[in-house]
Amino acid sequence: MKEISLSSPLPWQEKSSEQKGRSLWQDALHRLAKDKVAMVSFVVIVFYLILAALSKLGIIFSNFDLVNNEIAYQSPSWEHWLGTDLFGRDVLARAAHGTVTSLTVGFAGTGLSMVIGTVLGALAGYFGGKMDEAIVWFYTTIDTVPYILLVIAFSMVIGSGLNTICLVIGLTFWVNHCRVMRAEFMKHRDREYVQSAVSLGASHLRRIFIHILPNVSHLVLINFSLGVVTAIMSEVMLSYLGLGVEPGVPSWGMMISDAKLELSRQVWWGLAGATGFMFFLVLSLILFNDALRDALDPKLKNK
Amino acid sequence: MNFATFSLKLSVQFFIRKGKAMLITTLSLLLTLSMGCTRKNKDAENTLNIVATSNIKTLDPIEASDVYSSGAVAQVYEGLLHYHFLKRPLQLEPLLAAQMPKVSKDGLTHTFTLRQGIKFQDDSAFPEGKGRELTASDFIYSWKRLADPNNKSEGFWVFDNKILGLNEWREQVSKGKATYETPIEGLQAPDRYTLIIKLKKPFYQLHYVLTMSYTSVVAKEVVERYGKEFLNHPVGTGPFKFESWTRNNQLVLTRNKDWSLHTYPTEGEASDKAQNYLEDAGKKIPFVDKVVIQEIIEDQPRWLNFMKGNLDYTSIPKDNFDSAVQNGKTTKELNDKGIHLQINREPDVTYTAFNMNDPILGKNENLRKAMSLAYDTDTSIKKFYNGRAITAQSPIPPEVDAYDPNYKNPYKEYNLSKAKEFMVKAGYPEGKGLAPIEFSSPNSTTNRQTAEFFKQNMEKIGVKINIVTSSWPQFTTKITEKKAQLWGIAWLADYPDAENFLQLLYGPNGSPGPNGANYKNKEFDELYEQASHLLPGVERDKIYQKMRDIFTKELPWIPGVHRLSYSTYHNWLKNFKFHSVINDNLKYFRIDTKERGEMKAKL
Amino acid sequence: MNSNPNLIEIENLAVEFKTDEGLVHAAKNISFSIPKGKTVGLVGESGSGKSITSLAIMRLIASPPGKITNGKILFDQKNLLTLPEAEMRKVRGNRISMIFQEPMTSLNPVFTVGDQISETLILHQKLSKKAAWEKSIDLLNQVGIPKPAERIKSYPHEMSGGQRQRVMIAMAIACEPELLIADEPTTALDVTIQKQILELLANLKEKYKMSMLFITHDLGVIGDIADEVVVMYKGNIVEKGPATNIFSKPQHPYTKGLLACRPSLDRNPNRLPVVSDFMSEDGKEKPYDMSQLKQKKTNRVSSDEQNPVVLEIKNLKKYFPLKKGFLGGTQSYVKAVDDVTLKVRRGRTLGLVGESGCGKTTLGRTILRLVEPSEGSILYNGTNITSLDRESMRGMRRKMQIIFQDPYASLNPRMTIGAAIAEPMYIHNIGKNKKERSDIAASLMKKVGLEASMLNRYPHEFSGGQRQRVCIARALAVRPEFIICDESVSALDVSIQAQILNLLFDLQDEFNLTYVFISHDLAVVKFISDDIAVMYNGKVVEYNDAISIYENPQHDYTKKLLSAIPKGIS
Amino acid sequence: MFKYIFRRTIYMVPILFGVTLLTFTLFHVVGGDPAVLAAGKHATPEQIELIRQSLGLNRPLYVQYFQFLHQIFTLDFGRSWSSRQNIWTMFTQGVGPSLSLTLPAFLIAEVLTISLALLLARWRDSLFDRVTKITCLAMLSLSSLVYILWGQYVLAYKWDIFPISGWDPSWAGRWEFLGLPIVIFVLLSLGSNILFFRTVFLDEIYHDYVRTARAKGLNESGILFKHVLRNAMIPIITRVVQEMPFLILGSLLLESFFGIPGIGGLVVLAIQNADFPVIKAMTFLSAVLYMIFQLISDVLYAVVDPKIQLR
Repeated sequence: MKEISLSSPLPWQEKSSEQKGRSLWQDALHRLAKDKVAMVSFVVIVFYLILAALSKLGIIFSNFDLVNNEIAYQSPSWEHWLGTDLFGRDVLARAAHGTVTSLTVGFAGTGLSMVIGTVLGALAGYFGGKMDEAIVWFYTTIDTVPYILLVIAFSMVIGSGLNTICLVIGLTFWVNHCRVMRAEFMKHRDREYVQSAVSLGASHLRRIFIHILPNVSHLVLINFSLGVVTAIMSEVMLSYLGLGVEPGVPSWGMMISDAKLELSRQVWWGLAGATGFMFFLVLSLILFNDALRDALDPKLKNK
Repeated sequence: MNFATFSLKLSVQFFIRKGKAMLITTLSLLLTLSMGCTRKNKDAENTLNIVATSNIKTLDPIEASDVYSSGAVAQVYEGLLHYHFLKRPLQLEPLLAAQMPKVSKDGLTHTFTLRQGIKFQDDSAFPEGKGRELTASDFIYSWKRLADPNNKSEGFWVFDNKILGLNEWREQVSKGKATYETPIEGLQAPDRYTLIIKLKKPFYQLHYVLTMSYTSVVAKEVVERYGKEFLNHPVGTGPFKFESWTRNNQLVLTRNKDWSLHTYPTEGEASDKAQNYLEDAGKKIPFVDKVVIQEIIEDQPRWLNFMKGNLDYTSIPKDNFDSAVQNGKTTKELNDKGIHLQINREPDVTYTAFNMNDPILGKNENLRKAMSLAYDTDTSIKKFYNGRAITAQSPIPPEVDAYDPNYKNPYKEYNLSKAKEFMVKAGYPEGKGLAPIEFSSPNSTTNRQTAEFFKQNMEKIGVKINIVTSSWPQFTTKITEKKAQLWGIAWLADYPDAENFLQLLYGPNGSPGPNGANYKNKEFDELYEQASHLLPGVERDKIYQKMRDIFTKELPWIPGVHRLSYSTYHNWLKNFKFHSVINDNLKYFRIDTKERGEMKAKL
Repeated sequence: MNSNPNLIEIENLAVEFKTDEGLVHAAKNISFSIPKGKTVGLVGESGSGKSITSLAIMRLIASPPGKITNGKILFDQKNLLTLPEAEMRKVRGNRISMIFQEPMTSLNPVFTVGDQISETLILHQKLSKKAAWEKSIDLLNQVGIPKPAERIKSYPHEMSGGQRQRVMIAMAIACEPELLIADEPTTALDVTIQKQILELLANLKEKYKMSMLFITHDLGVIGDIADEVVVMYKGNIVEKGPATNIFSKPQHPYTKGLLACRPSLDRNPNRLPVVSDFMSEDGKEKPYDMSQLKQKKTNRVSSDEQNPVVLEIKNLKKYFPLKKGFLGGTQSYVKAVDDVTLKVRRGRTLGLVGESGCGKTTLGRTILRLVEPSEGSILYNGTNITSLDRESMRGMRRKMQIIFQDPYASLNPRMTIGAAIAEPMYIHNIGKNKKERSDIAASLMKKVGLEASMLNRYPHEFSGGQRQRVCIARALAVRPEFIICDESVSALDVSIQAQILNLLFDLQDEFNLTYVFISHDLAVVKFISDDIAVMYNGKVVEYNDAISIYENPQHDYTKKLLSAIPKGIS
Repeated sequence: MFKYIFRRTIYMVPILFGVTLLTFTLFHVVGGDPAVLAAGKHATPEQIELIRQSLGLNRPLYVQYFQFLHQIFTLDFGRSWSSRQNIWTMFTQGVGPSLSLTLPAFLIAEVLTISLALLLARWRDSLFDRVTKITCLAMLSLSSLVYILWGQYVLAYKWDIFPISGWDPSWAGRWEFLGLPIVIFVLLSLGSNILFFRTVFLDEIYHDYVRTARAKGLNESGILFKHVLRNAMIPIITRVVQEMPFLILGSLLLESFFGIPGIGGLVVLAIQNADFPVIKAMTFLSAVLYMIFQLISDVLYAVVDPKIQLR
């Protein structure tokens, strides 16, 4: 006897409205739209995206690279809300431009890791057997090496710079997602809807991509939004270890790393700017991720 | 139920589940933590507390290639010669040698007479644990060690191609055809106390080399006793004995009670008397019973520890400079704490090197000059050195013979219009047609910022720079492998002689040698060889100045700055006179322990 | 002594739930009472609010989202709804206790059953640990756990489903409560176990002079155990009264429909009445004459010409490796299907019946090669499908379809119904283009009693019964000859079950379909099948035509199964 | 159980093989010429060649790989390129200081965060819960540098509660210096730990057995401590064990700021000096430790969850 959710139409009174169907995604969106925290964080994220886009296009904060050595390390003023840095550049503008770097690292790096993790996880979980063993061996090996060492080793070998950071994050952060995907594919492979597809004669590719993937894609989304946070934080760590973006490219990691020296001369605004920008982005991403999980994950939904 | 009782209950339950052992550990830990505030009073001890700002790597003289390793080695081991503690410019003095060596007319044979009765420090490697007497053959053994290819010493360059037969011996050893017993023509010990060095060609700098840690004397018994672990068991003839070393933390040395090689100097520079450097004249040294060298890499803990009086002296971290020094004097805060400032000129030079093999940079001297003219040195000095540097006009730094404070390099000025003219001459008006140039830099914060500053300067004349950062070893490897196009680097004197800087441009020293720019100029090279036959003096200085002019004409580097060292020290530290080339200075320092005790309580 | 004959009186109870779709009134204006020493059966289908009502008594409704908005629950002259939480805790597990549907998840998996039983005793009766332990052993003995002194140290997962429920009962009666609430306590259990548990509950009730609130969807069970019955429907009580009255003279049309739509062992109708036959959409009564039901043609004759053997299973075996040996070698097996030989004729239905774990589901899946058989052959129209390659097997799949137990699980939740029905046509090249396939899908929807306009909707927007209709439509899309119904109606409410069974019947007639109908419910199997195979431990223990099996069971196990069916309605 | 441990140990072999392959590939095949790195500033081609020979870099890759395997089996990882110190000695000497910082700090942090997380789960969705959650997130996004610099400047320098930095090799003396780094370590781990454990407890709290426990008349805290905590042990153990190898690696930043001669400092130095043999050895050793801890966690799973049997 399955408990049928109270909100569904009562069994003998079958709803026969003409409305167009609403997919689970739309349902989730609907739920998200009702969640005030989620909406606020979403607005903040969108704000950051717009900020990044406008900065990148040079529409706002185009003065980020304007050097004026006369006004190096000025404390916050009306002219420079967050003061200036070593080269007299506007810290606010640089922090805003740091958004571009962080989002690039976050999205590109995590995107890559999602692709690797999903593909390998799908193959391992769906096919099982030797394929599974090989992939599990591979990711266990990667996982066994502490990831700090792995990231450092990769960066030392590939070099530094924005593209490298994206690549390094992509190549090292996929393991957890892969593990989740493998477990999900394993679970879904034996689900009745997939068995139905088998009995209907669907091919392997069809089962993987048309049937199972859309049903686990919410996890990709959830892991993605969490991965973006990790990636942004990793950029900071890599910058600190001297493996960050190219000098001159505005980045929060570099600003925070420079703060180590700047704080000694009471220059706190560089750190404050970068940390503030990062805090609100990370906070919104995590809160949004939370809401996303609640909205998307049917397991938690019933609660 | 309120939070407090709830959480208490929760923790207790958790402990019960986790086992009582954990409860006990944690409780005892909390207890110890809370008692952590009670400090032991070590201030009364006659201990010198100093700091190493990067790690001490090794205590083997032939491995000690970095400042702090050689600094530590120099307290335990000694060489034939050393520098006078007080006199400036630096003056050589005999240390283990009884007097300065006799040099033959052709400059090829140097005869040293050792002091008699010098003993190695006591160690179980010696019979009955008693240090034996030092003999001339110990030097021959020590230098063979330096040359032994199996030891892979970075310091071999000091003798490379200089001592008769040493390179050949090295060659033979690598083939397994020679041993330490095999005699070398250039290194002879006719009796216990006489050491004769024969050179291939005149090499005046030999005497400077003999002050360096690489050439200090070790005992064969100790090396053989400890084998590969010798680097952790230093036993020398010096004023301090090794006590303990916690790597990445601290090295502790204690006074060698048997040491009595010499006393505190009785004369010095003219101003020394007034500055109380001669108060201890003729007194027995070393003054301190113990030296603790703390390895503190990060600036903040180092500076805070100094401010608290846990360190007797330190250099001022770049970013604490403003709070420590204003208008060339210590700030009131520091004055109140009894902290003094000492400014020294460093025999060093920073420079931006061009890869002379590069098809663009190497072949276009006008482009190099344009770039030099576009570099705003004054601003860089303000920004990166807090004004603690002077503009370098040439590779020759202050504190060495041929340095001419009045020399003005016509391309070493910040003149954008002139720079742009040179860009036109170079064939790249406004930088048109010039591909971006790769600037290599180590990845530490300051290096990165310097590179950024360089880039910003070059943009003003249309030269585009791509900065590539990497770890220090990868950076140097890139230079060694001639893969770098343009890079910023510095050179600190091994010894106070212009030769040590001009060799950086000597053709045969090209990569992987120290001439990373791979500069080659026949005339320059000939002058270099010519100068090496000469003793210091007007004639040699003239040759060096000629070389300097060739440098200026072709400009294989953009010379940067010569740095000044700003050291701060507490009032209780006496006889603190600093020079970066002098390593064996700790024995002269004296602590007024009473004053320290009183002052520290206030800090 | 209180003279009130009722132990507990519920007055005007109302419970609301906040959901995404808005406020749901899960229980409205519920009033009934439980007399001392009596059993009240609370019956209703899913969504009727029966569980909510029982949780409200214990004040266990999760809030948010739930909220008790109105009413009183008088117990010992106190209103439980206004009792301070600390007081309420003294009632829970002590004076009123509760057992739940899923004994596995309801027991804490990481504590021994002894720990969990004695916890209640220590809590409420302040017994010492040792005394509580002793008493727990005694309780386990009372609920019929063999060797209680040993079993008390077991963990829940080490016990069978029935034993776990016994443990739950032991826990519930530990403090000799005045009221025991049993929320669907036997639904998750096999029919033979169900019988034992019901007997146990009845005995304990007598022994401890408890009152009992028994919640179930199964009218048959209620008939066996309850003194009084309360029927709930859409959050309301539609009828209440003594059990005998409710069964013999139901008043409300819903009750009537509910009673009628249950397949019974004694009758042989060719279709089942459904609730809507008795009650119109607005809740009004419709006249319905039970006698208009025609009797099913008994013993439909199967001739080799009209009904040739389509499927022949010979010595089929499926072994699952149980335990891996030290270096990966398999040491022992579970014999899920053990040497089964069966025949199925065209246009006829073979019923496969047995309790959980008997191998019936594995057998069904092995026939379609969703599970590869270990040994034996499956001949479909003479072709041995166990040896077909992937391509030929895919062609074969067009002819053979399966309908699973859980319609929600067997529909891809991210696909519209239209896409789901069109997919098999796309795979098997039925219909020229999208348009044509969607036309076919629309006609199939009508065929299974749904509207074509629903094609754009997603599975979660349908009710359970509708989803099962969609599954049937999807299976029909490839125009199969042969369908395996794997517990296809087990997850459905009884009123919906009747509709789906009728639908399956109609479709069989229309398309001359062959069914293998797998179920644990003997009444359902008897209703739909021509032949029946009874499975036990992977083996077919009895195989005969439906009537003979019921009228004259041969094997002991079959007899046991038949006798365990609740006789409530008869 | 011993059979199980033995079998698991056997299963480690292919993983270890993978780890050696990975580290070897990274550092030998793509990692640049170590001989040039080792030669120093006055190098000559002849010297570089000598070094190359003595490091065995002229031999075929597979020979070098077997050499590497040989090193691993004999626990002789050779000597550091930059300091010529014995790597195994460096490791064994560094473990103690690292652990004496991280282990107590870790235990305190776990106890503290698990307690706090249970409190949050108890009062879920209350103001207390929300404020703590946001605070945790804020702590999470603050750079660890801020904690260190602030702690050192304010707590040590200004307020004199702790020494600024330093180390005493003796067991009695070191705690004085460990106080501040431990406090900072705990602060650093609060944010993510609390959020994680809170999720774990909230996941458990909706299970049927919790309803049963309520129906028994247990109070909320009893349910949390006894029933929920025990069931949540599996994810807790998983996380705790996953963090264990990092305890041995120490905290890179804390060690270098507080002058604790642990392994973290070694690793940072090795990175700065491109000291490949050290990084290689640390990578391998931490991988081994990770696997050992995995095994321990599996055994612990069986202790807390009777459903898991070690076969």
